[in-house]
Amino acid sequence: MSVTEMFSNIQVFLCADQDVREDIRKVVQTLEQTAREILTVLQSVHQPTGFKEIPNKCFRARELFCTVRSQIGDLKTKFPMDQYYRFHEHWRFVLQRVTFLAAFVVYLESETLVTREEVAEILGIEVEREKGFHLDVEDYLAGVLIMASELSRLAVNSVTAGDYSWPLRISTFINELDSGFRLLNLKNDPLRKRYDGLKYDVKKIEEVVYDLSIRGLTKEPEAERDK
Amino acid sequence: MSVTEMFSNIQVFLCADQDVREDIRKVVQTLEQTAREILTVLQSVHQPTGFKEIPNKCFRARELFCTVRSQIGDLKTKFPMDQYYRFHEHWRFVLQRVTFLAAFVVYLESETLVTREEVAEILGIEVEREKGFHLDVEDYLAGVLIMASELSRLAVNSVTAGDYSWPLRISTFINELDSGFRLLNLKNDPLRKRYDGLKYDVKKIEEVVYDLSIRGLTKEPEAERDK
Amino acid sequence: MSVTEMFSNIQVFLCADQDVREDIRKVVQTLEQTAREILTVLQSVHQPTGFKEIPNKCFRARELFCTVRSQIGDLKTKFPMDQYYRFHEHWRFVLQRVTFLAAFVVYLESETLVTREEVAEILGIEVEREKGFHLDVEDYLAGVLIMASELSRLAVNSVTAGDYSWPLRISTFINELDSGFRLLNLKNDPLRKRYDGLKYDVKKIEEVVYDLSIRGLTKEPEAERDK
Amino acid sequence: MSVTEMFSNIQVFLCADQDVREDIRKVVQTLEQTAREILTVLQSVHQPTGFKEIPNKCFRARELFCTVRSQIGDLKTKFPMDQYYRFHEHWRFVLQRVTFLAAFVVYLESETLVTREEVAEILGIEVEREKGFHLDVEDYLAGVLIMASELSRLAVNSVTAGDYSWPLRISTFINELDSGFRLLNLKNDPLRKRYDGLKYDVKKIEEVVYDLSIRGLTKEPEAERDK
Amino acid sequence: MSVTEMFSNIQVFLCADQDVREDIRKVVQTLEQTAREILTVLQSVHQPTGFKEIPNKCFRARELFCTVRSQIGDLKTKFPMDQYYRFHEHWRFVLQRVTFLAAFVVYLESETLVTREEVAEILGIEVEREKGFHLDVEDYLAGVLIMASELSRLAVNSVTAGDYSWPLRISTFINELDSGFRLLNLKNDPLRKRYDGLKYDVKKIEEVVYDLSIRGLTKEPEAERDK
Amino acid sequence: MSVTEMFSNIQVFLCADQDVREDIRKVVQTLEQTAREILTVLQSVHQPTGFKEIPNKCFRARELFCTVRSQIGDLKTKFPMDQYYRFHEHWRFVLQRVTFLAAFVVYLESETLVTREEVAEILGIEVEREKGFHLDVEDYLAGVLIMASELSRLAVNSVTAGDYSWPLRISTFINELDSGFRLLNLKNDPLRKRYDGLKYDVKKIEEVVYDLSIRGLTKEPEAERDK
Amino acid sequence: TQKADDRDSDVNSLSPMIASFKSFQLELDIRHDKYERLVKLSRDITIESKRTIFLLHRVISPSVPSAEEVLAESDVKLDGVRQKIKQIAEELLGEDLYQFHKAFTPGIQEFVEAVSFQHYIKHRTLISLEDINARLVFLQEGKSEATGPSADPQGMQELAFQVTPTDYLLGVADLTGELMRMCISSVGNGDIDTPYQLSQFLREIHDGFSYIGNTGPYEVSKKLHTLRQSLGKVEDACYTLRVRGSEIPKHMLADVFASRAVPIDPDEGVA
Amino acid sequence: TQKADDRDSDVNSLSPMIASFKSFQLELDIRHDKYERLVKLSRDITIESKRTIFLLHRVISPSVPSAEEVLAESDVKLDGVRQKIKQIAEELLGEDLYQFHKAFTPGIQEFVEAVSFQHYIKHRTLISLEDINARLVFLQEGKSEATGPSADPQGMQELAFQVTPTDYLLGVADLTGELMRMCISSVGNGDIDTPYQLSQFLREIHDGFSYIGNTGPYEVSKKLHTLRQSLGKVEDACYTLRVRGSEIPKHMLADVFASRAVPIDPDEGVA
Ligand SMILES: [Mn+2]
Ligand SMILES: [Mn+2]
Repeated sequence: MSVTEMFSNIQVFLCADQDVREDIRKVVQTLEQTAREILTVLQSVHQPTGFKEIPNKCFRARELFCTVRSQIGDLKTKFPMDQYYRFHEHWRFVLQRVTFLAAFVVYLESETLVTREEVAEILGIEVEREKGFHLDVEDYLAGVLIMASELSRLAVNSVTAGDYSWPLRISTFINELDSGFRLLNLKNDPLRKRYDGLKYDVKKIEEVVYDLSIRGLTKEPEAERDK
Repeated sequence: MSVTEMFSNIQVFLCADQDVREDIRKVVQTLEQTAREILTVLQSVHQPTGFKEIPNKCFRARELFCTVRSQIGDLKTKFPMDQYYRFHEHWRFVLQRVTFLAAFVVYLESETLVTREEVAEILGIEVEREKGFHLDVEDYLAGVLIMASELSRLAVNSVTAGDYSWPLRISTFINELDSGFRLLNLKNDPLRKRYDGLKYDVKKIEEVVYDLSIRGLTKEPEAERDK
Repeated sequence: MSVTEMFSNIQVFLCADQDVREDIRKVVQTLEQTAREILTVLQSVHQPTGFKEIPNKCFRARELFCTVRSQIGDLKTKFPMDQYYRFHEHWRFVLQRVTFLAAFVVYLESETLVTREEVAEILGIEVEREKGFHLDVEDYLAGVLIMASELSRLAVNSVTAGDYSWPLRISTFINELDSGFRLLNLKNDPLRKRYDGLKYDVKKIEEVVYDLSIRGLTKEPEAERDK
Repeated sequence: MSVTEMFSNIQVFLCADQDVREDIRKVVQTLEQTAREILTVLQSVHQPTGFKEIPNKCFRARELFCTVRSQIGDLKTKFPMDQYYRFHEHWRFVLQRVTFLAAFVVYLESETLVTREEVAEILGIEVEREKGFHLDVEDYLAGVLIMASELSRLAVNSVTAGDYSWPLRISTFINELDSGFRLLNLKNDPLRKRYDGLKYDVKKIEEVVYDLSIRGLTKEPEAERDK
Repeated sequence: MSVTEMFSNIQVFLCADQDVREDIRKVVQTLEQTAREILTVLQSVHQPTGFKEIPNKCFRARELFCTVRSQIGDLKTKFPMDQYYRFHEHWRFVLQRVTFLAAFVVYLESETLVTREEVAEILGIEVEREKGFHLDVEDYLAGVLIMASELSRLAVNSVTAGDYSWPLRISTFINELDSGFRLLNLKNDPLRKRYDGLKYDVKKIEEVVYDLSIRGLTKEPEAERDK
Repeated sequence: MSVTEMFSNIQVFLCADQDVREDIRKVVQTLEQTAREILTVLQSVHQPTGFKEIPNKCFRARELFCTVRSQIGDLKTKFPMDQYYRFHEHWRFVLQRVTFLAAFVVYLESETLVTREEVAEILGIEVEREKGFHLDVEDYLAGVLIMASELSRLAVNSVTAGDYSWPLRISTFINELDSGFRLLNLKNDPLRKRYDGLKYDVKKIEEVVYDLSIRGLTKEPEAERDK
Repeated sequence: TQKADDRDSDVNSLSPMIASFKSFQLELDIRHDKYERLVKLSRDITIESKRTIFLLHRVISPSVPSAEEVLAESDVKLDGVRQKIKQIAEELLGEDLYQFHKAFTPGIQEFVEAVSFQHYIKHRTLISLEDINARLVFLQEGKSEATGPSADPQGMQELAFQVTPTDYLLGVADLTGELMRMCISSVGNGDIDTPYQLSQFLREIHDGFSYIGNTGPYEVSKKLHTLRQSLGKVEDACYTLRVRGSEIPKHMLADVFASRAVPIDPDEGVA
Repeated sequence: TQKADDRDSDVNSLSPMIASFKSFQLELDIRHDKYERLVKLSRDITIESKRTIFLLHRVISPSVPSAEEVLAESDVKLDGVRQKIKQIAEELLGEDLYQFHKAFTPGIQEFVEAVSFQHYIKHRTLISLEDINARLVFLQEGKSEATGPSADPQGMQELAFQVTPTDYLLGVADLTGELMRMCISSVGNGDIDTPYQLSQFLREIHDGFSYIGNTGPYEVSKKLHTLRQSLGKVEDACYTLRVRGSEIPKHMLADVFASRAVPIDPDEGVA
């Protein structure tokens, strides 16, 4: 085989590779668009009037997750599954975003921590790498940490909206989450940096709970809620 | 599953991952050691007396490639093969180095461009990703470009050693290589940057040939060689 | 001695050095693990129910410090003692963490500022550099400052837990600490930056005390405590 | 001991430490001044007329090394010897500079690679850490690498000055040095970066030798030298 | 004049410059020490018992300002007076600190805003640049802003100390100050950032006043004070 | 118009903008491909046998410029013509390349400097911005400078090919070009950097002419050519 | 030969090559000079816009009458800025705006910030890009080239400057910082309504930017972090207002909001 | 009480505090305006100095007569720059130069570069800081404050601008880049003496900077690397000249140096 032939073959290969990346980029772009739409839907829970509409908003978000699933389904077809890590960087960011969104919806619905299995189900992907397009554990953790910071904002805004029960429940939840993360031996990587931010969220929420308790506001809403 | 259990499981996973990376790092270090040894063997071709010993040196290098093969063999056992790209960064650099060394040996032996298949054989790895631990085309090209720069040095030193035939042959070879690369549509990545360096190698070698021709030194060695 | 011999000797030296660092890194990792465990034990004092369990938690933490002592004991064996500062960076961070933990335990137990001597005893190390593996004064101070920020959190959470006596006592303590630090002429280094954070802790605690006093809640607990 | 007393003690300690550093800085500054003076003396070898004066210049430099010795002698008195690594950063840079200067003088005098022992002797310090103020192996290597780059400049300028024998000898020397470094497994640190620069020096000198040999200038000066 | 001479001259200039800076740094350090002492004296006003001792503390602070004056007097001798801004950065920080302290003392004494003239007098310096070592308007303003933040702390702590009249008076004062600052067109520099902080001080004080007013505590102390 | 609507409008604009850029990128890629093909055709003039084939090669290049014209024609349709500079960066690089190729062809054909008008004609674009897709003067100059560097290579290789007339003629040409460029006041931008390179091209060609003249080879070829 | 002579003698300054380079020299110098003039105009616009913003922050003083004065003064200042932008428009007449965009983009962004701040204070809404651009249509005396677009009967000619959507976005992103400052000031001045209004408005802008996400240019994404911080500060302020409001005995609420300064009966104060 | 009223009514704009802040406003605005004017002057100086440098590079064309013309033209240009510096000096009259130093340091450095380049071309030496400063003493009509220093009989007053040693150093550091360009051009133009001269001169400057080392400010140390690279390029050029010179048969040396263009006998050419 001559040098020219060899390089022609390589060019064919490189072109194919670039096409794959181009295809991935396009799907990822639509995925990002949907993620932003879900975010817009969920952002409204921070509105004074938004707390009452949480079920509606979650329902609407769940609908949009159908689109996410179909877009990820599309993404899966763009490359051989065993090259997941070759192209990982392309979708890593958006996958963390949609994980956050899924975690947020699940929290708003049931006040529980979404499991990796649940996220995978919501996104229509796998938990185990061997089975197909999956959710990397680091990406799952990153998504969960983004949610933690959103919850500290929620604690603040729920009080503004006159609902005093959220902060306490969020505080309990976030403390549990913090304990969980303390079990992990994180490297000095982006995830570690994000985790360092969790401490601020914990503190912030504790201060909200403090503000409520010193004013005797921590019991009332509970009662209100029971109605 | 409680949050604590979940995070305990994740910690087990993260530890395992860090262990794999640690193992890989260790093997890669031995591989780098061998690569440096082969380089030392081959460096002697730049010495005034080195040109006569090329066959010996290539033979010795070939022997050391056995070590390389066994070390890469060891590397393969350190992680599941379908996660090649997950850990790619760990061995990328050294793989380009040994590819360069293989390409250099083959050039010195036969004055031909090593094919990706040949490199794979010398290193005891695969060409096709599907078949196992393989040589990425970008890494192959990077290795070839490192060799091109070594050849421009060889052209210079061969003249110093009084052997005037190498520069012409190297010039032809490197021009063909350059044409080959011109067929490729490289992205704006490290490979592209390396390729930009090829122009300087081409120019340098042309200037050596020029120096020989203007002094009428281009024909002699040819004759000498025929003997 | 030939150049080759010389460099071979140097390589032996460099390898040994890298091995030492590797060994240190491993012990430090186990130490970090234990530190995180102690932290988890102590974190529970921030919980509404945690204030009653302080003695238990301190006891449990004290137990875990045995592990710390044995791990630091292990660390000491990894390098010649007079090269402490050569490898200082490797354990600096974790040493500050365990100093913080020791200081926190001592505060919870006796509401006093742990001395450098006490920390050294708890960690099984020396105060004076000449005597062996010791606690640098800057690291001691850093640990104390981390505790100060933990105390401001404690002041907040004690109120949430309905215990109104802590904030006042913490306020007095932290003011004394602040006066102490004001005696120091710190350079423009990480310690200085940390110290700047102390101002915020002081202020936060003062605000908690303010919140209690304006609501007339500052006297009760005092009485309660006397019982 | 009250908090105030404790911090007063610490302040005494911190002041003492800052005084030590201040003292070190001052001596290091005078040392840098002497180093710059030696450099100015040795720079003149690059002058067209400088090659004949090499012995004189080396003699003058040797004299100035007396000052260096006495200044380092002064430096040693400024801190307890077992805290070498605590203050290492203060003199690291200047120690590499004077090592370079010592290596350069020795090369100009005898065309040999200065050993660590010789440098230590010239600077009036120790090779072994245990014996006192010593020359760290990394600092020695850094100094040697600075010299390599100075030698590539010397090769160029010696030709301009009409002395054609230097480049060949420098080339042999630097190749040996390069082989030596190839034995080392350098970490990804400043030294590694400096070593990467050695490749350019090697190449540069080879091109000078090439320029001379293609013009048949490599034998003449040798003869001239014999006279 | 030869190039060498020219550079020697410049070197002389540069050394002299460094000496001046060194001298300045030393005096500034003593000044910082005194500033910290004055601060410690004044900090006691935040203590529950401190409000009664204000006159004493101010008296003590005034005494320490003598030291400040003599230290600044010393500082003035270290450099040519018309090059104030050449070395400005060295004392800028400490000058803002002592301005703050002077402003704080004056406020505590008379509840008025210290004028630039008064600060200059207390510090023994000039207001107008032409007349000698002076107080830059931006440094004066920065000092005033530091005081504003101290006053917001004072408002909080005075309530804790049971003195309800301070917050109202501070509020009036700080509101006028805020109106004053609003007249300024600041650049995006540290002063601007500090001024942004003033808004938070105003806000904090307003909150204290609010807390008092909803509890009907705004009248009493006023009366008490009149007695 | 609500805030949401406003942002939707802007989002529409931004998406449209990205689409335009994507379209441009694609056309530019094909243009780059053609440019590489033309380059490959013209590269052969550097070969020993290439000098005789210059007319053929130029003819072939001219043919390929048809493709360039049609591709640029395509490019023009991708964006509003009066927003040329909005997207300039996308095609700037390739436009400089094809300008270089046009200039090289024209030089090989007629040994004259292609004018901006001629380049515009060859590329099927305008000279004046008002008239449509045009050739910026800086891009024209950059293209000319790339050619200058190619000519210095040609001077070297023509000697290797035994044709001694080229270097002299190139020298005259490039000297005039240099005089032209000296008239320009450039900013510290890429063009300036490229222009700095011209000095080295001039120098290289001068060296070739020098080599020829000391060997008395400057006359012959001139004569040969006249035949 | 002719050529050989050329090489050694002076380069003929009348050669066509040299002549064309002289024209390039002229072209480049004119371009650079224009660029420089635009940079200077941009700096002027920046400074004057910043001063307008400082001026507008003075509106939030307790008294209403002075507010009108201040707004009138800000109108005058912004008119001055507009005159500078007119000068930019004149420089750009017949040019490709994007060719010199880098020269004046900082000034224009600052202008957007100032003008949108004023607009918010006046109307409590976000000014649209179209509205801003509408204010940047100038009349100028029709010179020799009176045949320009839409020349009106009196020989006056329209000259329009177009703010790019990106500059608009960047200006609005900076606006949020000023709104945050305004919010904190309002709380400090006992104004309770403004913070809630502002938090609502800022949240809308924040959601708008979130919606755009990374679709826009990099500079926009870079400002998102600061925007989020500003929103956080505003939300915190509203939270504080709400929490402390919770302590007022319900029957007193009306009183407190009506007149904060009226002291409350001490007996009822401590709830 | 008086105080309580104050708080709720309009802030009295005639209060002493407000009055003093009005004076601060004035003081700060005047300062910022001056700073801005200086920045603009500095930009003008930079551009004109850069153009002077480009102009001076045209001296190295083969013909000597044109050189004088160019030098004369550069004098005119530098005089223009000096007028701008005079304006700076006027702005700084009675001020502390260092207070506004950051505003004009880039321009002054570029001026040092241009003026020292011209000086080198004329005299082949390094202009001293004193010489530069001597050229920046201006006469101006003694205004009302005619009692200034060294007012001369005609009522003219001296106004001096002082370049700081650091600005001088930084300008000279940049000069070496221009000298390197000049060197490479000289080789290309067949001028053999200039490169050797330049390498000697550059080496002196390099040794000077080495001698200063890290004693100077950080900006100086930063430029050392580029300076070293320039020196390397110049040394390489001299090396090349020397190496190639070695190939001329000894008896031909005179001829070749006397007239490079005269073709050499082909028989002897290939040594
Ligand atoms: Mn702003
Ligand atoms: Mn320059």
